[in-house]
Amino acid sequence: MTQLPGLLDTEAIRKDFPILDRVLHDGKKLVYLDNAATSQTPRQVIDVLDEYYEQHNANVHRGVHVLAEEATALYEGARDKVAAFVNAPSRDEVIFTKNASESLNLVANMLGWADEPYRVDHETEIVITEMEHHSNIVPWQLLSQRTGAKLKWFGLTDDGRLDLSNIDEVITEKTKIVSFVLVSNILGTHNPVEAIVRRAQEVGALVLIDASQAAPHMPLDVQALQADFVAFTGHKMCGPTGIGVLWGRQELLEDLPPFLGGGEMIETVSMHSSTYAPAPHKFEAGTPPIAQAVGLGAAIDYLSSIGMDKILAHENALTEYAVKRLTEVPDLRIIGPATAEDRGAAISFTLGDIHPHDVGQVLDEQGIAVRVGHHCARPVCLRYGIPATTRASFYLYSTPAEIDALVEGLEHVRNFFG
Amino acid sequence: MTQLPGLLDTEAIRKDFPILDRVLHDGKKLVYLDNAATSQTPRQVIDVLDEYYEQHNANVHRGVHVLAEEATALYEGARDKVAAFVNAPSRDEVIFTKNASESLNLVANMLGWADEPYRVDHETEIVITEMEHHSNIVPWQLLSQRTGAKLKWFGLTDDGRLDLSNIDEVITEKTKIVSFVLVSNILGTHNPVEAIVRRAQEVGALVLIDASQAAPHMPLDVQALQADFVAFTGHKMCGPTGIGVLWGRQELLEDLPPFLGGGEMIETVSMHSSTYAPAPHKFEAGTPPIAQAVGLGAAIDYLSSIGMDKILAHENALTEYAVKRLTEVPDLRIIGPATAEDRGAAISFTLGDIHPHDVGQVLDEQGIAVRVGHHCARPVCLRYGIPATTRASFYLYSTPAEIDALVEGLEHVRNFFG
Amino acid sequence: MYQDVILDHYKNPHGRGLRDGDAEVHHVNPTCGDEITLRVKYDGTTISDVSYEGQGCSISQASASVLNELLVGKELSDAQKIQETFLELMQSKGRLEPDDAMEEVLEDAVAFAGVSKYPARVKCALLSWMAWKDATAQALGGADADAERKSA
Amino acid sequence: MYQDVILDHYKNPHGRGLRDGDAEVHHVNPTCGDEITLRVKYDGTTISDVSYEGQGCSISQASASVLNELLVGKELSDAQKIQETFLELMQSKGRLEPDDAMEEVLEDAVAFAGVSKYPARVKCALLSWMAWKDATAQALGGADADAERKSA
Ligand SMILES: Cc1ncc(COP(=O)(O)O)c(C=O)c1O
Ligand SMILES: Cc1ncc(COP(=O)(O)O)c(C=O)c1O
Repeated sequence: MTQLPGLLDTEAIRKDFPILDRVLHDGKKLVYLDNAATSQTPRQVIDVLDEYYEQHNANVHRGVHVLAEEATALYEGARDKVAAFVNAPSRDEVIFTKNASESLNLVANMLGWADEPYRVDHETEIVITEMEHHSNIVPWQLLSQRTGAKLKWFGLTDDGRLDLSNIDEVITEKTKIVSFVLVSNILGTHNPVEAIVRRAQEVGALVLIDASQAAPHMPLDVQALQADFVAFTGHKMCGPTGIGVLWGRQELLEDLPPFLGGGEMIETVSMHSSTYAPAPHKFEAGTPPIAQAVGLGAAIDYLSSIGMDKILAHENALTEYAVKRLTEVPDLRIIGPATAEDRGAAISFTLGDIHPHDVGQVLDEQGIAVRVGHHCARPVCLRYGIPATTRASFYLYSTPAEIDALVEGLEHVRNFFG
Repeated sequence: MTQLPGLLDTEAIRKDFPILDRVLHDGKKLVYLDNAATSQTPRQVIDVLDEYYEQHNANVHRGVHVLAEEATALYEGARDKVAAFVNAPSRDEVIFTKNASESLNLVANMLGWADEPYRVDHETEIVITEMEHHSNIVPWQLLSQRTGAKLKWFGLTDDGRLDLSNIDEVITEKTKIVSFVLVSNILGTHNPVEAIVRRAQEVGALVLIDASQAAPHMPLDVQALQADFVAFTGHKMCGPTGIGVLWGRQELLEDLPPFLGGGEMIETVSMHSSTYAPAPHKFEAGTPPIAQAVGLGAAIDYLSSIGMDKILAHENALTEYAVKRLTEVPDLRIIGPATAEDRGAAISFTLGDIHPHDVGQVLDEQGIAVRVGHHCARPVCLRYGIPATTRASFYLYSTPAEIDALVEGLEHVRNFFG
Repeated sequence: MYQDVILDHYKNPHGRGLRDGDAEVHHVNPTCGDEITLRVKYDGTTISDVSYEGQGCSISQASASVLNELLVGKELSDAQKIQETFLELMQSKGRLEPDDAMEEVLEDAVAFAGVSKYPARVKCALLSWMAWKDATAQALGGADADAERKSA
Repeated sequence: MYQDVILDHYKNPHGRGLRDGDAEVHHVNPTCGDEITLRVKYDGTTISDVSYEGQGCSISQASASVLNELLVGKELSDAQKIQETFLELMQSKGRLEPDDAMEEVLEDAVAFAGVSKYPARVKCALLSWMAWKDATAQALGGADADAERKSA
């Protein structure tokens, strides 16, 4: 077995994930390399979900009975865990949403309805990049259509990095918000935060960072990032589906208007008018995803017990190995940085003229789960003139042997369609 | 033990709910009468959630590997179950949200951004009622503030029913949308749908029904209701938290604009513009609450296996008994219909001058969980000149013995503060 | 799912390329980006040509090739029957074992039976068939059942 | 949590009713609807009166009564110390066992120790104390630590 420096004890870790024992297609062991789409769920998280429903389930806040108090303590305790996980200055800066997409839309809508100086309108500009996930493109297209604001973006270099050469023309005095991905889900690129944040601060624009592919894989420190908002999603970091996070700076959350209206987010309601609760509740209308927040808290406990720095080292080692092995496959072209430097553990590629759908299907027949398509980042495919890619993406339980299986599988694909 | 006609076999049913075995405060058995806030979760639903995470977890749609296909089939299968449960003409009319609040906000936002003839603007009117949950008030207040539309509402009669005497002045040719609750969560009132729908159709207004307190408790038929939209929430009907439903008429969902933008809801994206997927996907941005939808499907299977008509009969019998027993408690005043007719199984009351917080706390010490406060329906408290109420609410596992325990508990409260 | 028949059609497509036609449509499969441009040419109600160009996976490419082979030269009513039978097969979720009667109608196209087990790929297989149906409606106007679509 | 001391104060509140004051505030506990209107009167930095009216549960009512009993006649700095100690006790989540020193400062108010175990009720207990702090800031202007609030 291939041994690389920095690897985690995957033999032990894999025991925590029941699904990794699955056997597919009459005897093929699951090789799960679709972690950028969603991660698998450890026993520790499943157990916490069970315990929630079996012992503590109740609606949160306002209850004076034991279950309501327990559920509230668990839910708010999860907020504490998230706050600590991203080094938030205050727990009140952590808003629970249903997924990263809602978090991103939340910011777009806050700014659309905000007063000055935050208001996005027809005299202002929004900046994103060409490597964004659709969830960080469409909300801004909608906002731009609905307010008349101009949508601008950074293009990409041939090797899959942001082209910041014209940063001073892209981010200008008119820019109200710059929203960009920390680690691309299709290219794997890890973007340079500092240069962008510095320019945004120069012109007084707010910065939103889409950390959906970062939070699961590396230590995240919202204070070090110096962003105004950071979004991520639970199901990619060993948590349940149905839970996302928006972190935002407290004074912004105080100033900005609410988005969804309803129970939980109010201070007082009459038929004529209402006032709103302080953040984070102002942005959490209705019964929140209680069990899912609690499950995310358990996922954070799990990841932290292993150590985010160790997970990062593990993935770096795997990525380096994977880049090396994949480069050996004839006709394989990596879409994105061709080295392991400044990149995450998602690797997209094309394989000669073989359509990614066919690549994925034949890999699946061997038990290897990868994702194929435009990965919700179609502008990247347009940019590189390809219809789609095949993407393999790793996580803390991935092993060099799985990368070997992938490479072998690709050989099989080539022979099959050769 | 009290035997009433129409009761379910609660002894068998209660075995499905692990939490009902909980013992609180050194030996008090849990008497859970807070079902209008959230229902408890049967073993059958917990098992399905476990199985999802242990066997089938993957991101939905677009995947060509086995897990992705299984997860997609489970998620879309849940949509089929919901469609059948509410007798929707088409499965594509069922939109998954995170809760009823999001469903209600979704409609408000669709109409705010719609083209004619649906568009809500400063020349149009919105109609709600004074007994709405905050989640069906605040979205319309926000829409009214942001568009200039006038917000109007039906008032309440002294016995807790809608005052429809001025229906022709409230719903007029200017009305674009009438949104009202089918069964009130605070008063228990079951509202007369037909009269309101008829008038709305007369003037060409859309109708949104908040069925959050109806879907869990009675057969629901969106075609019979003749509404345009129906909203409800999973956690009140034996499902997980983090999942809600909006049903909407197909041609409306085709015509109305999207709300949240992102992955899953698009047809094709370029940096310059995007087109949207057909409903329901158009309204489901980002990774949906997959496990939660699947869990809701399991809850629907569970409820259907017992029979919604039988559940309704059970609750009617309990409500009749509860109204009778509660009326015997000195100084107790029911807020809402004082009989069991046309009402759901949530009963609000005041007890002399004793503040509901104190009532709830002393009941809790006896293991009895009720909810106290304004129940996210503060205008109702204002209307009846009370600061708050105590609310007991029943479900399929509730028993006459629990009602007896409540009545005894209330006697204890009176003595304690007497 | 990759029957030899499918791979053969994929590697050696029939009638590929755009030629003269009465109507042209462009269809896209949004979930995977497969695209096809397809033209039909009619001689009365006889299909004299179906020409196409596109990019996509082996399933969508092979399906277009099979379509060309099966439909060119057929009467519209026969072609519609083939199209409907193919649709039925593809929507069967792998539960339909093609019988002799079906094989007679579908010929090479029965090879796609296995694809119907893979929901993500069914759309690939149907792409050219939906395009053909649409193009036919445009070419023949109200004559086709799908007239609504044309008028939209 | 319902200590006799609390029930006594609830049933026989001290100093209830609104009287002349230097500043008046109205505070609401949004989660349960408890309300209080509270006035403070100062003689230099000595509290000469705290008068109040409101509706709410036994905990919020008793707490206002205890506040009146404890603070009237005190020097501002002593009162602040009492307020801070009470706040500490209420935020202790039931983990703080009041010692003699604390009892000396808080007198009857130590009876609320048990309330701190019930997060939903802590706000009830604190309502009048927060109102007093706010009213004091208004009455004495910049003299109070909470000056920011006043200027807002
Ligand atoms: C009548 C009614 N409408 C809407 C809601 C909101 O549901 P949710 O909190 O799940 O969004 C509730 C429950 O709280 C309700 O009782
Ligand atoms: C970079 C990036 N941003 C946003 C998202 C959206 O996350 P979700 O689908 O959980 O809303 C994803 C994942 O799909 C992603 O990879």
